[in-house]
Amino acid sequence: MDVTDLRTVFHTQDGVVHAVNGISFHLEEGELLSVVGESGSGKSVTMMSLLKLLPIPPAEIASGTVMFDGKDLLQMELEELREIRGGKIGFIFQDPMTSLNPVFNVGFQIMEPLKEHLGLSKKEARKRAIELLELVGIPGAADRLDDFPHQFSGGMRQRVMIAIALACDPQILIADEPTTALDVTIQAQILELIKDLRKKLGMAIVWITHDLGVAAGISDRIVVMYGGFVVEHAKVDDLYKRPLHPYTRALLATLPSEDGGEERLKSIRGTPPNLGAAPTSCPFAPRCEHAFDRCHKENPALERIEGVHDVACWWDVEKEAPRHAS
Amino acid sequence: MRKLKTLVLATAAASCFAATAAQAERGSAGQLNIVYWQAASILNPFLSGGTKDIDASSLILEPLANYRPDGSMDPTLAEEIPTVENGGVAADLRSITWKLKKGVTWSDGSAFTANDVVFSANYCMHPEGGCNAASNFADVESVEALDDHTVRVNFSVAKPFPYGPFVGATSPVIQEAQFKDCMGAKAPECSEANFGPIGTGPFKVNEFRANDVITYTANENYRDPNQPAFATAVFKGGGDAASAARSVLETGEFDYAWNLQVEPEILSQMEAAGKGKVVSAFGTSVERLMVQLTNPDPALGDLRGTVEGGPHPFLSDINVRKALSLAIDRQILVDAGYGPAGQVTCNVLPAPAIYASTANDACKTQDIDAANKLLDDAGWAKGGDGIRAKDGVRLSILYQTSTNSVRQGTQALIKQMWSQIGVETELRNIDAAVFFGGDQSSPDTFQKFFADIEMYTNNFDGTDPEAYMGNWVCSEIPSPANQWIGNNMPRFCSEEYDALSKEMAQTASLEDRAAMAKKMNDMLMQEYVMIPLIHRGRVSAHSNKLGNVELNPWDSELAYAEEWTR
Amino acid sequence: MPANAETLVRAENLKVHFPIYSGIFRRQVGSVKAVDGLNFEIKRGETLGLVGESGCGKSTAGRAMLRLYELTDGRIDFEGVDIAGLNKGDLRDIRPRMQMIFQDPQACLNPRMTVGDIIAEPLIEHTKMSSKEQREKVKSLLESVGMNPDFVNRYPHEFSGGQRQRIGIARALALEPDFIVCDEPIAALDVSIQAQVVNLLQDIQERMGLTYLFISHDLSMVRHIADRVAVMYLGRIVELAPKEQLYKDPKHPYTKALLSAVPVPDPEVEKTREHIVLQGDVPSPANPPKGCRFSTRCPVAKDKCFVDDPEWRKIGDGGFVACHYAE
Amino acid sequence: MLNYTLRRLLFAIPTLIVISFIIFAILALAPSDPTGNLPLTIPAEVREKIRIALGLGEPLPIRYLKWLQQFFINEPLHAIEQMFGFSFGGGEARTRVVSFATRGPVMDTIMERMPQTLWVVGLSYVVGILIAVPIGVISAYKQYSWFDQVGTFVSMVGFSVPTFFTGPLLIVIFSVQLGWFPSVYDTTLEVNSLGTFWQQIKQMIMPVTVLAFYNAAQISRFMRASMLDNLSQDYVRTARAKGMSEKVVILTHVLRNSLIPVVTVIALGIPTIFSGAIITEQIFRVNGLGQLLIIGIQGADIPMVQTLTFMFAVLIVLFNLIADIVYGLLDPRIRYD
Amino acid sequence: MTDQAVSTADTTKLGAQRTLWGDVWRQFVQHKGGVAGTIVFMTIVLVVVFGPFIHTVDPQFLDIRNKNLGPTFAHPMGTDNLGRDMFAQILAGGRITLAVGILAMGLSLVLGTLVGVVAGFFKKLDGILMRTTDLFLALPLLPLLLVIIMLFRDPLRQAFGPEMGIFMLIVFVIGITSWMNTARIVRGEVLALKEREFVLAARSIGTKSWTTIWRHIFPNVLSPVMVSATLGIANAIITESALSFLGLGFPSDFPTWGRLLFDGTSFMTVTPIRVVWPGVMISLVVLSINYIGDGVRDALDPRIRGR
Repeated sequence: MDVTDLRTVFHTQDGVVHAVNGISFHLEEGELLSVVGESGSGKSVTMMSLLKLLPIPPAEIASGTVMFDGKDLLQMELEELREIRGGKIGFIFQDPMTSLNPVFNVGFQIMEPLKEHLGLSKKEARKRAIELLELVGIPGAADRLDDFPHQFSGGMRQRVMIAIALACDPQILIADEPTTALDVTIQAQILELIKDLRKKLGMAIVWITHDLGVAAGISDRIVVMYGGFVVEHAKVDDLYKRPLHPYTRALLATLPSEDGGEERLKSIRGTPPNLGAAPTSCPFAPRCEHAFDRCHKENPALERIEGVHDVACWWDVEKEAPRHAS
Repeated sequence: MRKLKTLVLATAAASCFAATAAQAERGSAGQLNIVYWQAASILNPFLSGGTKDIDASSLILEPLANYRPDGSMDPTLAEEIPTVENGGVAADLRSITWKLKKGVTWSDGSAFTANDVVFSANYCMHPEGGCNAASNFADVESVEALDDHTVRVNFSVAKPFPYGPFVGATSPVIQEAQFKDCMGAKAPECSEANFGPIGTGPFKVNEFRANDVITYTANENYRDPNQPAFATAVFKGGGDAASAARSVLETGEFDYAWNLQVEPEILSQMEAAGKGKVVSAFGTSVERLMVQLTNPDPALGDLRGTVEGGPHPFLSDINVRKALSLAIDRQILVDAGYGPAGQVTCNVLPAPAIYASTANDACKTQDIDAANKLLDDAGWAKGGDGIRAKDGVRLSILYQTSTNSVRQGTQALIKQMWSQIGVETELRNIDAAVFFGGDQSSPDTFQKFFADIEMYTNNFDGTDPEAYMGNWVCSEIPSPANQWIGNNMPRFCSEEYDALSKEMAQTASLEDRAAMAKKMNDMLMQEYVMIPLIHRGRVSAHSNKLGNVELNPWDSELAYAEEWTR
Repeated sequence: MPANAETLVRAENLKVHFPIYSGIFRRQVGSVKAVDGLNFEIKRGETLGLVGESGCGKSTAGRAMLRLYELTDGRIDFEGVDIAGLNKGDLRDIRPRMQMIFQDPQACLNPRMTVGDIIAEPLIEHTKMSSKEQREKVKSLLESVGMNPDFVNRYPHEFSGGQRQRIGIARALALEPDFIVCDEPIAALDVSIQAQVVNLLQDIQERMGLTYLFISHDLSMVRHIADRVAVMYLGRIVELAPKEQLYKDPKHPYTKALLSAVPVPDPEVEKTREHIVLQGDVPSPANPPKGCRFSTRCPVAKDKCFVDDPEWRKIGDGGFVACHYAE
Repeated sequence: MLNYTLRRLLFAIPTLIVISFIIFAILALAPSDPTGNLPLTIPAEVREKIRIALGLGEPLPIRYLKWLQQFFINEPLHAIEQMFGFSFGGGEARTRVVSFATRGPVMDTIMERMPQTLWVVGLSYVVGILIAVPIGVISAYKQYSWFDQVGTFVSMVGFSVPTFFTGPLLIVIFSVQLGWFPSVYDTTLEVNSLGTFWQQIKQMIMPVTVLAFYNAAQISRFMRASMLDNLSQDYVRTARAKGMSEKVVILTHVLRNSLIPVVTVIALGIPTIFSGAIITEQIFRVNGLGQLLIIGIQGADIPMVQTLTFMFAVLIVLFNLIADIVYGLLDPRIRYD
Repeated sequence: MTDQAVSTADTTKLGAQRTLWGDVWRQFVQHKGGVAGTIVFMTIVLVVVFGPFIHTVDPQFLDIRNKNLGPTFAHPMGTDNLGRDMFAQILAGGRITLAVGILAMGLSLVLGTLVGVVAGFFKKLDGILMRTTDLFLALPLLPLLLVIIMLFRDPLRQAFGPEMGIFMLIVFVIGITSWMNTARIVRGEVLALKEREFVLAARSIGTKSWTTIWRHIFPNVLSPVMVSATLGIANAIITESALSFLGLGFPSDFPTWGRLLFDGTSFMTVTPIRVVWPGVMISLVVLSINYIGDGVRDALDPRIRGR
């Protein structure tokens, strides 16, 4: 999948909110790409835009192409796009409580895409649903098919969501903060499960999270977003060893050190940007400790530094100097 | 008035035409559809005083004699009307002997005998029965069967007008065989009999749905083989008067609609549709104002509205009462609310013709100037607000009546007329079930009369005014002592009047009785204790296709339905 | 933390059960044992971290400490006074000394009141300040939590999450309390904001000598801020120890699992690290398992664990643990 | 669930007893009198006798206890006897609740009225729902579209125009001017052929339309609000992400959830079917339970009004319970215990 | 919390003073129906209040010779069957109808909110208050109305004069029989609010119960109450017209729109214009109020407000 220059805006009472501002990334087969960012950085909106899952209006996908299997998803007819949704691309959402329909049993909800996309009969679909529940590690799968979402615990519910997303053997799985609402021990279970499933099924995964720790454990590559932009992109080891964007650096620095030292935490001053106006400067500039004139005037583009490591910043943190003399 | 005349002529023409058609075979005219906007709830007239119930049952049950539309008595189950002349009424006026028609059978085929008549009287006179027609049997000592076809009614006092029992639809004859287990307290338990009485009349009940609809079929045992002309009849109830009129006059779904208290312009517009006609006839009903002569001031507490509470602060002045009457333009009231159903009247006893006085006709024209002058002369001077007052007493009237749109219209008009003579009026209307109900705890009954003026209609059954005129004797004044029971609402008390009333009860001669009744009426009128407004007639509508129909204001409107044709 | 400071708060056999009614006559058929016998003490000026997963009863415990819930059993001594037994009036008098900071900065501020009114509320309730004095105090409080004092007339919805949390802190500080229960104060905040708030809390503690009960599910944050840490599981504290001891050498198998589940933001460490992945879910607190409460999920449970409730015993240097086999 | 139901039923008993007493006391205190509608020609002494014959002579508590016994013991026993044909001892001595106006058992009249009320008012309720649900769904799905605007407008007008106006209006147009439908409802019509069936349809069209219009106005508002609530839920996004068609998303996922509150609202409205539509029944002479009640009130037929109103109260309590249970059945998250 | 891009827009203009109600108002102004409704409603109110100063015909004046007129210059809306000027009656009726609507709604809201708040906040009173609410819901209202009106009409008439007395009575009767739904809604809202942390915060400060209710609960239940309020006016107007139909309303010389419509219905074929005016007025008011209600609801709904 190849995404170029994706822009999404929301039309609100207060004017236009620029949620995603020209994002480009690509996803290779079988890899796990993490998208890291804080609330409002546009990471979820990006993923929803890919399959036009946002309510339109108020949302509007202003530009961009999403090439998948040689076709642009954004130009597709809704009917065709539906084939992709759930069929070729599976989705997992953050809150498993509200993302499952409370009045249908989980069997129905798993079987729905099976019947829709694979054309399975009810019996076949049921069989497959049981297999899926077993696959995601739900004990007593056959019996639990008739249970309703509220009868599952949070972790189990998220497993059901995963089973639904995997139902039609998708090529891509998009997971939108799937562990944020879960406890650490449950999160650990889900992470294990995902790792396990990747080994078994080999699909590509886009993993959206705000937790750098989670991203570190499972990703192949990481995209860091801020204010609707990709600010840094790198292979996982590179990013943690050698963060190049001041924001990424600051983010890593805010985490308490492992030895729980007495020193103060490093914090990022200010608050996340509001996206009301079309960006003309670096969105991180007001909070950046390295910001200089140029940062307030021009928005840096993402540029390749070396290998697979891109950054969008006028300041070279390693050299402690502006990246380009202007 | 011109309209009324044409109506009468039209009715007459219709009945002429119908006379020939009346020879038709029984059942040839199909179904007779009657609509009453009040639904019948029971078919036993002894257990209901509702006109709707009595009329509905008059298709089945018959009395010994009915009143004709002209007010004359007509034997129904009797051979003839007993009189002193033909020996049927005893010379001492204490008994009346009825000879019954022979060969009459009940609709179940059994024979109708004098025992049924005796039984009917006992049924109604049973102390626990709660019979509505009990007043018809007032002073009846006993009823005895002299033979199978002769019945004698014995009175405990001299009865100059002995036609209470078994005359008119309110006191018909019921079948002993059917009702013999339903005496007294058991009366209500006999639903089957009450909902489907066996009668001698032209129809019998097919199905009875309380408060909804009754279907009848022709009585195959009816004494006249050619009657009724209709094979079946439907008596539908419910809705309101206007829509009942509409279903006869505009849509033609029904043949006969009863008691159309509808604003006149609506009726005439409906009539223009050409499917039916509006007919009216005048009985004894008079819409009148009652004047409170005692003090209704709430401050009096228990003495409120009683003779003991003292006279009314301003209505005790006859000049005020007279001025109130003078100020009213009765013709406007008729035009606005009654149309063909009303006539201006100045009497509380306007009919039958022999009893109608002409002494008071001056009131037919409004005279504001005279009224003002009268009040001025009596010392009621207009205050700054235009309201007259004397010695601190303002002419401010609380004027109550029952809830009914025509009455409220009349109220509004009168209020305005009175305002022209400096009288202030506050209007109040009370639900009929309360106003006319005898609930001791309610302050709103017409008997308690906790107001200055109240308005309603009263009349009397049949054609004899003796009991009616007896309403205004001193002993009829409602008070806490008699549980507010009594008909003398104005609390009028005059020895002269009481004496006349007593005398009338002893007089048999029709002319003398008429003279006395007129005199009593004039006394009441000249004292202005009642201010009559409108002589109200009955208004009904019937389909143009219905023949031989005449509106009967003296008895059940359906009493002669066996003669109707299509 | 002062070395041998006096004990400010002590919880003894603290129990909060919520009754379950059932049947036609709504008889009590059982109870949710949200908090089921806690024993700990907090010294003046110290921060006690209370960690656990959702539903383990840590928030209930925190609220019970301020007697926002009635206790089912046990006592809470605040400077030697048992606040569980106080009547309404006395309780109201002692309230200013203990305050709370809430989890959800959105829900803990009345959306219909201005910031000034929110912060002034405790002043109105407990002091006799004139409205002008209140204004001044509110402004100085706002400054002390790092906010522009001109914001007094604004409504909460005009602020970001971090700012709202500062307002919540300012309210808690208004009456200059001794003891503050911080109920997951950073859980709803973005990573970059969390650090700001934690720093603020630490600053204030230093400045005003406050004592914190810091409730959180974020083990690494607790490690940063707390002096001693208590780990809760299903209504009980399973381990309580000074933080170095707890993090370096956890005794209880649950603590071990919990620590190992926390992802480390370092891919290399993550790759080599061994995770203890617990199986299954937390049992219902209405019907806790017999014996050790952790026995159903414990990777090292033995027969005894399913029968006997482990004793709350001292272990190591100032540590406590509730496990038959911890050493 | 069973426990919950039993508990609620148990609680309903004291509630109903209190209600029955209040109803009884109110009506007994009400200053209307069954003899009030009798002609004025009937003298007062006779009225007094009638009143005593009606049982009004006895003190209030006695009358209340008598009525309780009649309503709760005699009537059910009678009903059972009728149904199964055997008789309990002393059947003769048992008095049933008897109307002042008809002097017949109130229950028989009520049962006689049931069919037309259920037909007309019930059908109008059903028609109203059938109209309202799609309107509500489309209105919500296309919020602020012209369809939504027109639907809102029409339903508001439907809500604000009283039936005492719409009824006569329809009669004037369709009965008087066009002559399509009868203006008077024939309650005795037996449907036994195509012709009579057609007649039945014709006479039901106008009253059903008038009432359905009113009902649809209210229910469509509920439906719309409920749909709007659910359209913004996360699971809708999930369904779309699964590749479900809009039809399935709306008509399966959202509708099913949205119907839960609407169904309870509908269930809560069912007692109003039994209480009839007083005004509409009057206008078209459907003569159902509503008309019976209003006649009872106007004529001070106290036993009739007591029995009817108490039956409505029972129905209201019952359907409150049913609405709760239905909610529990439809929404798997709710489990009462 | 990931797609909160939208709500961060709230922090846009920290420089400008913005209040919650200001936001609500700004949102409300965006709602075309709501604005149109407000304009129509205010126009009607103004006409009804100030109209009688311009059209000075006495609504009670009977001009029997000019009855059943169509619109003329002297009688812009024609006359009724007693020759009363319809326009004057519409104006006079409007004053009463609107006053009844607003006051009855106010009473029912006060009652409903009070019961709802108390029941929701004090667990001990919840059972009894909710049973009372159920009781009121289950009570047959028609006979109840009849009795209340019968029993209290006279004392009130004595105390406040005939018009004021019956006015108060009708307002009271409509209010007392329509508060139950508000109470239920408010109670539900309070139960949810009680669990909100700011109420807990108030308790942790030691704020007294009634102060908490007044300061924290009450302002936050205002939005559902506002929505019920707009519906309540419409309901009261319709109930009043039904009361007129049953003959339990105002005295006959005291016009209300409901009564005018009812009286006019029988004259539908004679003077059709007579039913049109009151019918249109009732519909307009109910419609405009419902649109206002829609607008208020949308404006108070945070989800929609965000857009």
